[in-house]
Amino acid sequence: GRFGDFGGKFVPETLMAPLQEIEASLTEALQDEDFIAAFQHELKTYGGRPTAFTYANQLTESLGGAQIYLKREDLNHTGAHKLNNAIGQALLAKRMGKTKIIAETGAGQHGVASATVAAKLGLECKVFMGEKDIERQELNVFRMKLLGAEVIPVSSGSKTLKDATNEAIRHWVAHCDDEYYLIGSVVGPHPYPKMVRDFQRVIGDETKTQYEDVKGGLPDRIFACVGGGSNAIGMFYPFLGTGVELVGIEAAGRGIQSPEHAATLTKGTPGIIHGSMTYLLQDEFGQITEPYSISAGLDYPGIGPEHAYLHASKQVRYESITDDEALEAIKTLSRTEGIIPAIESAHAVAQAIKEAETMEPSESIVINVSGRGDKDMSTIMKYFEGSAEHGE
Amino acid sequence: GRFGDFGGKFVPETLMAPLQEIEASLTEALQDEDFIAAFQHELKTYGGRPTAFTYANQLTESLGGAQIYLKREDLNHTGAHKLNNAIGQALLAKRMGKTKIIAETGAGQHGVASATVAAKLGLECKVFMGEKDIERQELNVFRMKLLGAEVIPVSSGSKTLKDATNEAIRHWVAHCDDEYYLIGSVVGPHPYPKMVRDFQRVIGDETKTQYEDVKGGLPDRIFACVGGGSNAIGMFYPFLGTGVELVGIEAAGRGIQSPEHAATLTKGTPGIIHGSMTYLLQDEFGQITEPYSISAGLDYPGIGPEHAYLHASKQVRYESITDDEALEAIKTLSRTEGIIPAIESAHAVAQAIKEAETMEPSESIVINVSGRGDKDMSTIMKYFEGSAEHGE
Amino acid sequence: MSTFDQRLPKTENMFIPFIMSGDPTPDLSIELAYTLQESGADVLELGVPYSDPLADGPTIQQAAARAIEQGMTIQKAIQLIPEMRKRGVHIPIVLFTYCNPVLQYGMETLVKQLKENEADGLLVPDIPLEESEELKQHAEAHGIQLISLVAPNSEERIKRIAEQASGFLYCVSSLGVTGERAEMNPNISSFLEQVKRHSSVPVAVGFGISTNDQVRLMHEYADGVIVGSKIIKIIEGEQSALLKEETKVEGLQRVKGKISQLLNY
Amino acid sequence: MSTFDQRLPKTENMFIPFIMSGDPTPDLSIELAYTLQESGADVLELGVPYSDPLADGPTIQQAAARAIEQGMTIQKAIQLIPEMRKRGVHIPIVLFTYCNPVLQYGMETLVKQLKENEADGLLVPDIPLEESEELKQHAEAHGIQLISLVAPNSEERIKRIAEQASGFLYCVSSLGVTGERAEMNPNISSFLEQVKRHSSVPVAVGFGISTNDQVRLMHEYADGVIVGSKIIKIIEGEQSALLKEETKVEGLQRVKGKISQLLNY
Repeated sequence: GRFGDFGGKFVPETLMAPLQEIEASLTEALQDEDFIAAFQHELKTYGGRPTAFTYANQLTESLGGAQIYLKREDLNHTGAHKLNNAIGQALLAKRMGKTKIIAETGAGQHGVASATVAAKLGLECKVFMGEKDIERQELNVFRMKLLGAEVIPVSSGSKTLKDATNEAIRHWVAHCDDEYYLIGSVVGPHPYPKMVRDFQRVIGDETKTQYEDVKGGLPDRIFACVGGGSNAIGMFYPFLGTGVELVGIEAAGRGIQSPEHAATLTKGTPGIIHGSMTYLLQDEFGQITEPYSISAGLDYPGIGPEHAYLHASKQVRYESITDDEALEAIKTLSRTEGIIPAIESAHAVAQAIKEAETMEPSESIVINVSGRGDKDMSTIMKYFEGSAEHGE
Repeated sequence: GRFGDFGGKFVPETLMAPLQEIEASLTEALQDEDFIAAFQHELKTYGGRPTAFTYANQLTESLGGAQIYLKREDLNHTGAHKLNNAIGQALLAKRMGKTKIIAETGAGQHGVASATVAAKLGLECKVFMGEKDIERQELNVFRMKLLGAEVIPVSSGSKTLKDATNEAIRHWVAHCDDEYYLIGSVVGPHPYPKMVRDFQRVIGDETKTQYEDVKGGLPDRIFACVGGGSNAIGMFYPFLGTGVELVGIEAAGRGIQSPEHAATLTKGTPGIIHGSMTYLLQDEFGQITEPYSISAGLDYPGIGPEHAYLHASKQVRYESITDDEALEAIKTLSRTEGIIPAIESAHAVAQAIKEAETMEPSESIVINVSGRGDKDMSTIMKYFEGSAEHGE
Repeated sequence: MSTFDQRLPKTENMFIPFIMSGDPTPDLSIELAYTLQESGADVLELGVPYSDPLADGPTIQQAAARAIEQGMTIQKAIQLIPEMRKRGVHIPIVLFTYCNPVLQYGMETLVKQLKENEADGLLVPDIPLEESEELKQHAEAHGIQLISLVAPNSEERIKRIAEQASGFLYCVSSLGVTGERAEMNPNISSFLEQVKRHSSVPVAVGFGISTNDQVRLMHEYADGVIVGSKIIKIIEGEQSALLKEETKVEGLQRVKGKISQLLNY
Repeated sequence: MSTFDQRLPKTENMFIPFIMSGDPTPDLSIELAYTLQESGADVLELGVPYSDPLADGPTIQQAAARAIEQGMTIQKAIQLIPEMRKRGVHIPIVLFTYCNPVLQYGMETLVKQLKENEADGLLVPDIPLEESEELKQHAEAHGIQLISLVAPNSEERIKRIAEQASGFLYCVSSLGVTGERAEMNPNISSFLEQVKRHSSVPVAVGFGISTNDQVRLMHEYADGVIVGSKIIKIIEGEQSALLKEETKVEGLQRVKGKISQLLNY
């Protein structure tokens, strides 16, 4: 259950049994052709996979550097890569005989994905969500309820994602016999980070095939944003060791020199969060600190342990992008390609734009557009109106 | 330029030349393999086609009648079937050497689709939108602007879709040398209804293949909602004459006995609207009346002339569904299948549910889920909160 | 010989004003018709207000909205014509209405009633040549002239349209909707010459003609000018005077004066 | 023989209360430790407040939040222990802290300082057996007892956990987090018997024990009971008295009284 020095199962004793149960069932399931077929069937007929692979001709021409391709996870049902994992885990839960799933959510995307697959597979669903996030994301809360899920407000700690995760774990400890905890990213105790990666690697596998079909060979660089890091791991994993340069982009918020960022690898230190040894944002005594990013999906104080390992072993390069840079990238991609990316994904777009300009037209890159920006429209609108007022 | 007694070109003399120019270019384009290939390439690599074909197992089991399949147009880029047509026409505009497109929009979906393809193809874009709709759809207005389009407020008449269409036509008359008018549905003067149908028939063509692959043969009935009617024609056209029972669903609003509905075929009479002979809602002197539906996409006083023809020739059966029934269907599909349909599409779902219950489990039906409900979340939320307050 | 031709005062330097029935009131429409004749009108274009006037700019759209608000209908508009005749209007009157009201009213009923009510022509801006056959037959059967429009981009259709024209031929000055234009189409003279080559009826030009200079210029190339939005604006300007019994005559005089300014070049 | 064993008053009917360092103040933590010993405590579990206490229910979470607010840290918590000793606390003291603060402080530094500050044990609820090796080595090297937890669902791991246990073995009464429970796990007796078969150290049961009846029942099956949330609540109830110098003694007396009620069955 380790990625180098990272990962593991740092959980209360009561969680060891359910984690072992999941691990055993997962191992079995991944060797069962019927399970794999069912997973692929749902991805295709329900989720809409394979997602498109788009050549960004206008963006490419305007930069005059590397050829830019977009992996279109924004076209998944419910609007982001999150669904891949939710389908996989919900199928596993059902196979394990669980009748209920629980999930944590920050901005609501994973909550919606979980509520969605629960409805589709006939499972009950409880979503833990910080009270502050419930207020900020009224529409997603309603969406989950419409899908039949129960949304449980979390009032502990900072009343945001980190605390919703804590509360989901606490609830699960008491109800692990009939409930399955569906974690939304490559975080948490083993086997979650590995499992979520295995369900998300379809992104990278498809990209490899699609790139081969369109261009032949392999791209030069691949960009993906990193909060917990599931879209990035899903994209990177099949390319590890192939020589493709992999770039993960963290949220620098108001700047990594300021206290307001979510750049876990760039500015964090090793420690334990949500049962896993990884990098996190914390004070000198190990109290976890509040991260900041304009993107609710990157606003997490930890990072998947496999990213910590890929960082330490220099297999992936990690960069960071500020709020301002990400928002500017949203405008650029919208105007040149007619694609409004999620603010999360815009971090990858911004870094890719910086690098593509300096590359040769014979080179090519892939950006993982992990989700669509529709969920972020009011944030983006407020941002640009705010900027406009300040004369930008 | 006729579908039986319907269709035609009832336009000011000044529009005859641009319409003839489009007709000639379209005929040429549709015989050009490169154009067809370019259209299909964009649908696939940009729009995300083919869209998924989902077996609604939970809905089927809960009703105990016909097997229900869903054609997932909600998974298109920008969230509805509208993109198919926008891509097709924008490619045509470019082929014709036009540098600008104009479009009308009501709720903003076609405006967003037009702004999107304009960005992708490097065309300028102006979107005409009623002042009342601009107020109601602030986020879509921002979305269009973010995509680089200019949104032009229309203050004439009822300040909604009908008037935005009038104004777009008026503008086009004066600028037809360098502007292309991208109509969003199978309405308007010839060749628009035929052209939009030709670009949307990919829905029905894919459905035919997908159904054949999954079940073999043909489904028993197909359901699609009808406002202007582009998703329905796109779905129905390849099935005409095959023996499949085709059902188009209009918006009955607060009931077809009330004055507040948009049930054009059920309650309207033949006449001319936006250059085409068709059914429309009008008073005894031929003044066009304001339609009503909770769905902004069905809230149109006319209907595509080919639907008028299919109605008159009894090739398609047209039914109507009220606001209440449509909203109930949103809840049902969300809870059983994890799919929140657009309010438009929910009209088709509601009628399909009614009929599926009375059919045999050996029969099967297809519902065209023309768009996703995300755009409608605040309307749906207000509706259910309103209902809840009244003790429903 | 049609009543149109019988009533037509002259076939050159024609002035064809447009008013909207019921704007500002039905009674004033009658008075305005007479005043326009007094000002030199050779044909009167009498508009029926429509909810969706595709060919019209904002001025005529707003006039139509006001008239609908006042309860004006196609039926009431037709019934104004005998009143105009009683008032002394002897020039040809052409009813201007969009296609949908015509269909709802019934083509045959309409032309029959037009005849009975002493109208002379009918102009439907959204029925192009290709869609006009049935209406033309009915009109001819009842001796009503169906006025055709021809536009600068009609090209090879100019000949066909011109050859079958009756009453007068309405030439659209330039692309766009009705309403004032700062500049006239620079190619207007060659367009009008081409039209005149094929037309056996007087050729009038409309859309955007609003100044004394423009009227003068158009009279050089064409047999007549149609003035719509400008007339509506002149009437709008006098509306408050027109609506009061004690200032009505004064208002009508001022309308007449402004029209004279437009025509006296 | 470890200091833990040396300081342990008895190995049956043990009472192991939990307090949160710094809640409501560091000074009161010292007084409360003494009061609990006076009330019959055999071991004191001294909590270090943590921002993300995964194993704890709302009562202890809130106590932690209050203590962090007061500026309590792991370092200051350790420094309380010599003060407690000075005040007369002679029973074993076990520091309760989550894994992340341990890592940031340094495992070796921590156990070394615990020893130097006269603590006897360390309990880290989120380091299960499989992740505990390094910490256990450091603890053993410095004579600090690393307290292990075992749960009703530990199953085949019960034996492994019990056999390597030191100090006492902490049996989690039922699944869930810390905090009061209306009903005790009905299978608790067979679980505790199984644990006792493999354990060479006293077996104490905790999580949810909050009534006199529950204490009595647990003492039948186990060597001791751990009471956390209930103690925090008792202290919370007396907080205003405790915080005033003039009523502090009274308040401590009432805490003692309430604990006696809990234990005197």
